[in-house]
Amino acid sequence: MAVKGWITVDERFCKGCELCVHFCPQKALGLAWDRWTPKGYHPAHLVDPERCTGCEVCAVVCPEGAITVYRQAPVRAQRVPSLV
Amino acid sequence: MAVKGWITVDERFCKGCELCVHFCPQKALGLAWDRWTPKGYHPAHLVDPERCTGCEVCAVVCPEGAITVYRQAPVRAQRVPSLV
Amino acid sequence: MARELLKGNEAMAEAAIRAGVEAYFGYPITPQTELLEYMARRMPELGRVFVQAESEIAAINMVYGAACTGARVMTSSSGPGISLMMEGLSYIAGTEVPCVIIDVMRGGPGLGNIAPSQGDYNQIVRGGGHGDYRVITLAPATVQEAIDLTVLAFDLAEKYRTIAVVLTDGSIGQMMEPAELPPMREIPRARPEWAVTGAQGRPRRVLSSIYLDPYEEEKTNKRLLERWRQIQANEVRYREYYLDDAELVVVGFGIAGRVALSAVRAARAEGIRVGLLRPITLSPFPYAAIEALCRQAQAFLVVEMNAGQMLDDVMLAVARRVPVAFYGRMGGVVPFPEEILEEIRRLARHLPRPEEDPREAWFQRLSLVV
Amino acid sequence: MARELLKGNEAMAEAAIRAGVEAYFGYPITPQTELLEYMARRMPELGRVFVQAESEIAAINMVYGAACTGARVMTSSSGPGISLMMEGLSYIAGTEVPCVIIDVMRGGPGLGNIAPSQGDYNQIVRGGGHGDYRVITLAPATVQEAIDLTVLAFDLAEKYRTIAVVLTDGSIGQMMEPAELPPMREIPRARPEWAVTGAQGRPRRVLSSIYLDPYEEEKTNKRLLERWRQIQANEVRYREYYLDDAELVVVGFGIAGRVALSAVRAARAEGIRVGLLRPITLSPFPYAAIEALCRQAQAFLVVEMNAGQMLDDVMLAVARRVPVAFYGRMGGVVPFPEEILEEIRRLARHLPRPEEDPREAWFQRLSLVV
Amino acid sequence: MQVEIVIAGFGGQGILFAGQVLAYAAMDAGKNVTWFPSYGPEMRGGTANCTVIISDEEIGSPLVRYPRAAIVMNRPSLDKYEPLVQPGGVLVVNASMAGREVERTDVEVVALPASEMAEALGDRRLANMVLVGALLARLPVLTLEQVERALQEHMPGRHRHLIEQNIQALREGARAAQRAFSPATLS
Amino acid sequence: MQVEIVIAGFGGQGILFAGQVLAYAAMDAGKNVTWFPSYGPEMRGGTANCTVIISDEEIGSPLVRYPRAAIVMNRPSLDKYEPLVQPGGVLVVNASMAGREVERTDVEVVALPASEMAEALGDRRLANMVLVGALLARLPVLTLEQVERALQEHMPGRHRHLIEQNIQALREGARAAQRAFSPATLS
Amino acid sequence: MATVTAPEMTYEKVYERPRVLIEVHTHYCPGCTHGVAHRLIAEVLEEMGLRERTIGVASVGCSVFAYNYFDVDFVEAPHGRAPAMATGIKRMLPDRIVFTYQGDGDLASIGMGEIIHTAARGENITVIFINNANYGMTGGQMAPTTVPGQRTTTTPNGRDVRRSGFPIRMAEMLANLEGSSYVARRSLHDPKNIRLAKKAIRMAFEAQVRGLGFSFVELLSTCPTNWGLSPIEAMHWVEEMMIPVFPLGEFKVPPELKGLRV
Amino acid sequence: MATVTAPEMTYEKVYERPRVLIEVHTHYCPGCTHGVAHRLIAEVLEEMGLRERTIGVASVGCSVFAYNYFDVDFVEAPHGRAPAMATGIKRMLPDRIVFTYQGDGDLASIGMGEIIHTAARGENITVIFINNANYGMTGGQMAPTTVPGQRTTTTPNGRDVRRSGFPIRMAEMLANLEGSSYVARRSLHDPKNIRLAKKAIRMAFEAQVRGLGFSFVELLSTCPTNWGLSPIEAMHWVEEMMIPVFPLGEFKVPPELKGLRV
Ligand SMILES: Cc1ncc(C[n+]2csc(CCOP(=O)(O)OP(=O)(O)O)c2C)c(N)n1
Ligand SMILES: Cc1ncc(C[n+]2csc(CCOP(=O)(O)OP(=O)(O)O)c2C)c(N)n1
Ligand code: SF4
Ligand code: SF4
Ligand code: SF4
Ligand code: SF4
Repeated sequence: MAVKGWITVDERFCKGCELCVHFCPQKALGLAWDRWTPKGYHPAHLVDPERCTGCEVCAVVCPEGAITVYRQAPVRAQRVPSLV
Repeated sequence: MAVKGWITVDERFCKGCELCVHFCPQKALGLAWDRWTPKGYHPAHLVDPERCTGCEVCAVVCPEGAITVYRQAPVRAQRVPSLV
Repeated sequence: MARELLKGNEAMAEAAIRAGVEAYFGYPITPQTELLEYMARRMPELGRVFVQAESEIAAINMVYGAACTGARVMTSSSGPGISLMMEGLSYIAGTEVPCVIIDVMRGGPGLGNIAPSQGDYNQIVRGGGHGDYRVITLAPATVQEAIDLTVLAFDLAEKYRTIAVVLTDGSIGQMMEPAELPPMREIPRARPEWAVTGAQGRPRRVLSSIYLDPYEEEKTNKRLLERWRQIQANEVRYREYYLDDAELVVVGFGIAGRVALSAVRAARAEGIRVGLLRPITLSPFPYAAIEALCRQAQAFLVVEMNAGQMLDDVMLAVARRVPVAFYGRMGGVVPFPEEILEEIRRLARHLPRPEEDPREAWFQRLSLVV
Repeated sequence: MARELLKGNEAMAEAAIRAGVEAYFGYPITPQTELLEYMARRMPELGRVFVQAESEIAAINMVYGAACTGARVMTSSSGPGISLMMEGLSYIAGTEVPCVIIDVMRGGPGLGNIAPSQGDYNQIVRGGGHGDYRVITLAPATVQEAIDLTVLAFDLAEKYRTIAVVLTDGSIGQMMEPAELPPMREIPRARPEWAVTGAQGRPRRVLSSIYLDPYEEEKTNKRLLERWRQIQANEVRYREYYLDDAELVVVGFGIAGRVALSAVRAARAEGIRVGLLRPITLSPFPYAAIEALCRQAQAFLVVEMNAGQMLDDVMLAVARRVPVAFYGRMGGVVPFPEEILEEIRRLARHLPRPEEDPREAWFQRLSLVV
Repeated sequence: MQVEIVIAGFGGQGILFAGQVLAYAAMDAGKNVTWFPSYGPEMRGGTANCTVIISDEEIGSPLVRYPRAAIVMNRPSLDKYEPLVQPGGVLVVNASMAGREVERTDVEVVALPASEMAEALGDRRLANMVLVGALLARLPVLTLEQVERALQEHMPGRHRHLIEQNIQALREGARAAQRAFSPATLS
Repeated sequence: MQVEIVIAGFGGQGILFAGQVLAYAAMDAGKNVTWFPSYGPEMRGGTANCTVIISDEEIGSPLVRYPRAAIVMNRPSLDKYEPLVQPGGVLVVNASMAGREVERTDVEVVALPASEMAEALGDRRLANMVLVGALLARLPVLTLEQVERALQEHMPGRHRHLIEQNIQALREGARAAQRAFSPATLS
Repeated sequence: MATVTAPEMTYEKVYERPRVLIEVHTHYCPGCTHGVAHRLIAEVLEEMGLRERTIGVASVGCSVFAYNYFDVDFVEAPHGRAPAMATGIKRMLPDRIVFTYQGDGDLASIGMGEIIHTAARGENITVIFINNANYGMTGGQMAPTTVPGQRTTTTPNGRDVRRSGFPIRMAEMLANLEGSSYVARRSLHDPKNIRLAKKAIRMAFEAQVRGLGFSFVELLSTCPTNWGLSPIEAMHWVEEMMIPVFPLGEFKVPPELKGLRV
Repeated sequence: MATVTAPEMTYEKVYERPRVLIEVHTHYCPGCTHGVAHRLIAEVLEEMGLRERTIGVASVGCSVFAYNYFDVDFVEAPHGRAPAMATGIKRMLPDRIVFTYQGDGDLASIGMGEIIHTAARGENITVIFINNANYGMTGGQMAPTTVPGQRTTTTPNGRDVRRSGFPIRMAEMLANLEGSSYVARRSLHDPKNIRLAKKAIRMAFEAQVRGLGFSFVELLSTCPTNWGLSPIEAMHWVEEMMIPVFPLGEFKVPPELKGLRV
């Protein structure tokens, strides 16, 4: 069974460009049409958490550095590697 | 026997740089140390007419376009081809 | 012709086309870009030359080359781009070939911003390039004037074999007003007798700005000077508003002069005897007209969107006969009529002494607001 | 230190080195080239930076970058090259970083020639670049002064975070005179608190000339203005010769002022009460000193190697209180003392009226000789 | 007589176009008019605004600090221009985006849910015309007919199919403005 | 007291160097001095000249129209400067290259076959020093010794081996100048 | 940001925004890959620990405000002159890391002289070159990189190579100069290529850290606004229209970096 | 000039100075091959019958006075800007023959931007580029073409490539641009090469006459004065020091000119 992932979108930065939505291999993301960011955009969010594998693709394509990616793992000291 | 040639040097232009003297395959040219051009240079001239074959090499290297080249031929209408 | 609602930048472009411009060479820069883009569309349609140059330096030198063929040519730019043209302008002036430059000023110095400004008056009027040369400088205050002065610029440039600059700013370039365009002119086929076109059946011609012998160069400088004297004698232009009985005279050019007009009207409504002189030719500058006003005026108020550049020319004309006050906004700030009205009121209440430095008083007041 | 026989260009280069210049970026142009070549030899010897840039535009922008690190930096050029630096100068002024430019003027406009000239006064003093900014301008008349003012230029540039220009010409650049060089200064290791050096253990720093909001840009313009007012208050410099009892006052800068000195001496020998005021700072200009002289002088004679550029500043100071006459040679011609003596004699014989235009009378006389 | 109108909102809300329509109508009506926009791609993403001045005499300044009327299409614009409208002037608000009530009582206020009204007409982007219609109902500087003709005359070719919609929006806005009568006008 | 000396001739005749030698000597003698050259590679091939002014007081113009003395080393320079030398001044001529007689009688004239004299000393290029020596014999603004010391002090390293030759040339010129006495001085 | 805890178990952070990127909303248009380029540079500076040693040189273009987004010292250069300013800075501070960030109008049009001579001098700086086939900031005019037939506001009928000339390939041109050390062209049009782009940026800074001379990374980037495309369409346009004209790859890798795993 | 008659028989003129060269003494130093380049251009214009149709653009350098020597219309451009001026002229007069004559400081240093963009635009002009490895007019400073180790007044200890950068090969660089049609580098250091140089110049003008676009001939040339060599030594210096750095040859020949016998 695929690794379980999770992402958060920082709505201060998101511009609703949908690149993450488009490139997400699991089609787990979408725009929140009911919400506006402070700058007046519909933010992206995890519409289908079950599907997210934490593959980082959304974060890789995000022009705004708005996405943080998490992945399932036994509890231990955090490491924060960077992209790629 | 080699073609007979002849050259004249226009002393209005000659700067006595000796390039023609140097490159003349027949070593037929030299500077006239006894003469000055209007601009104060010793002009080149044909020191040894017997040797000149009219090969045009001196005219080819002359930076001042000071040299006119003649070659032996039966008398007929003049053609003035240009260099090369 | 019918009035159309036209944007300043596009109006100047179309005016140049109707005046018979044969080639445009330019480079994008806000707030001038619409002029370039308009030319990119229209010139090829008309079978004329449009080239987007790799830089303003290339643009002005393409203009230089094209002008040497005797054609009507132009470029346009703003602050930073105009600064890059200074060497080319000096060469063109020294070669005595005509061309037209449209300078749509923005806030500076440096990269600054793209807001309307008049901070480049000295650069254009007093010569930003090296050597002794002057350029005709025309300052429109409306879209209609922008059209008319663009056409005039070509005619004067050719008449005097000089550079003519239409010196305007982002406000005129960007605003829309109803205006009338001139009819389309024929492009003259004949080339002037100095033009470089290939030495076919005539002695060769050389156009250059080099005079290695200082005495030859001095002759050239003198020839330029002679021409400039003719220009001063024939081409001074300005507009007067409510001056007949004016005791206070506001002097402002371009958009600042126009804002001042609103203030003058408001002041008149308050019963203040104030008028406006709006120079249209910044060079040649209307010294005589201002000098003449010294007899009737109790004081002058110079209004500019800079730290006081035209002010020096007014001071030269007034020569402290009467007091001169100054009001300037800088860095791309366009004054509101209310601000100028307040300055007029102050003058009406209290006249400074002629020997007072107008910049000093202005700076003190400025420090309160900025 | 002992006097040495020094060529102006090399003396200025060595003076800059002794003043602690850390980097020189430049491009060849006559009559300035010896300065570049001297730096090419000496700077590497001292482990300092010398770069022959690909153009004057690259040179001024290398200066801009290096200045942003808080280092003492300079470039030098002449007419055409200086014109190419106008955009860069405007950026540097807008970014408020210090640097020194040495401008060795030559005949213009355009390519012109390489003879001594003062045709670029307006370009430097009134600001050839776009936007509102002023630069400190120092005009040496001897090789010794060229040395001293080069050193001063660095000190003032840093004190006021501004551009300082040593405005001289081919004559000072090329002539040799005995002069004394200052001792070699230590290069300060500490960098100013605004310098961009890498954000190590401190908040990051940004140096830029962009202020998209006009009100922010206006604040910057005002800051520049405030600084300029301090400079005007503290840094005006000029030299007086025979002025105590002078009825006629000659005003000339640089080499022209020096030629005028010979003429003044000759006139004194003829019993004419004439003196000389030689501005050393062209900007800030010694307005007050000239204004003060109006009380004693019957007339002024302005002598320049151009068509009358500083003349406007003198006119602004005199404000037609007394007559002003002008004598100029153009295009690289250096006047002989005899010519100026003749002008002094004419003034001594007959005073023009204050309202007469000095350029007019000059041009008429000029037409006879040129 | 001179009237100054400011129109302000987000880029993309048709701010500049709305102003141009008024300017064309004024020109065709033989009046003097100026249209002054905020400009420059550098402005990208920010708010857009334009000032339209309609006058019988030659127009001086194309900008005024205190306009006679303002159409505000979003919150920042409301905050910026509410204090500036001349007393007795007209303030037209797109209630859909304003996010708050108007506070001033010394100006004529017309607040309409323009975005929703426009959506009902088939396109959110018609909100600008709805508000122009509303303005004209309270500030009779131009007639509806003049503006409608301006649309017909000057709408660029590629958008001619939108003319009808725009006219509908104008009328809808005017009608709504008649109904929604604000107390300020009574005083 | 101020003395102006012009030295002129072809490039390559050591015109500028001759002037510098005088300038160094004057400086070492504690006088004010200026050395003003024709300059610029653009001058290439043309004639070179320099003006040396030696004075007790601060020097004004580094250029004069009418010099007190002139050393002319070729025909064009003779033509140019003969008319300009002050009456009673000194005109030193390189007869080897002048190609004509001097016409003026109101100046002291010293005409020497300097090129030949120099050749005799081993190098045609010493003609400049021969003429400087001749000048000093007639215009005692500096002593021969002062100039000789200047040569020793300031001759650039790579040319030091030429010092002796130059001094010889100086003396030779001075000696010759004493002999060749021109009528003008009698008047 | 604290780790988010999903109801039943713990998740650990595997990626977050680099700290070198200042936490502000950028002025770039939605979907513009200028933002991606910024993020990649920030990640590289962070991974290499260069933040405190780095000085950036912003240029004139949409990236003129780049200095607002990187938490490093910055200057802003006149149009096209960033390499000259960078030269001035680097010569004064040889031990600092200096990079310029330039658009294609800035670098390939008005700045052609400066970029070539800076490369020829082998200045030890890094240049990040954003090739978006037009002038973005001024509203979409033709750039030297505009592809044949492409419509821009100054080539309304599509770029006609006979009148407006041919596109210029900067990476290839600079790779041919002896002064350049590392030269590559990458693209930002999909995750795979973005990863390769980051590698190239890393290599470029590695070259500078090792003092190998001028390093250059050209990045094919989108301009949805002026192309009149959605961000996603723009990504495809890069692949279909730009890559055929601007082939991707490493054109020059200094021996010292060969086989370096980044 | 009348034919000279030697005592016993008749000689016929086989070469004389081209009429396109005005009969004046040039300002060039003795033995400077600027003069050879002038003569070759004049011969080509004469042979092709282009004199009356040609407009020359002189540049800033020793050749600044070129306009004094050719009997054709001429203009004189600001330093480095000749290609821009030529563009302006050619666009106005497409049926005229326009050529620039530029030195290496002018074209390769300050004029780099203009030459590259003019070539990229494929402007139908001809550029004659005199590479003499230094700035002649101003007295022998380093040029972009100065060879490594070469002493100039601004590289007194020889060009140190680490500090002053590497030489730039213009012909190769321009040949890589799509806009260029004919590009060659030739040398003027001996009769054989001078003949080849003339062929190249001929080819370049043939390309322009046929409207094939930008044509470029780089000529290795001597500067005896600033090199401190005799004219003959200078010829050898070109062969020994320059040709190894600047290989000779035709780098680009348009198909239309392939096999053209000139
Ligand atoms: C000397 C000068 N010319 C022109 C401009 C106007 N200008 C600002 S940005 C820009 C184009 C930038 O385009 P590019 O470099 O491609 O960057 P992008 O905006 O596409 O990221 C221009 C021409 C300027 N600021 N300075
Ligand atoms: C803008 C500008 N900068 C500098 C100069 C000075 N200058 C005149 S000629 C020249 C160098 C020319 O050298 P090159 O192009 O190699 O031609 P060459 O003299 O060697 O034939 C320079 C720098 C100038 N005239 N204009
Ligand atoms: S890619 Fe980034 S900016 Fe775009 S929608 Fe996703 S989170 Fe928002
Ligand atoms: S090559 Fe020409 S210039 Fe040189 S010496 Fe021979 S004829 Fe004279
Ligand atoms: S205009 Fe283009 S390049 Fe500029 S920010 Fe917007 S999308 Fe990006
Ligand atoms: S300086 Fe050099 S290039 Fe110039 S003319 Fe003399 S030899 Fe020729």
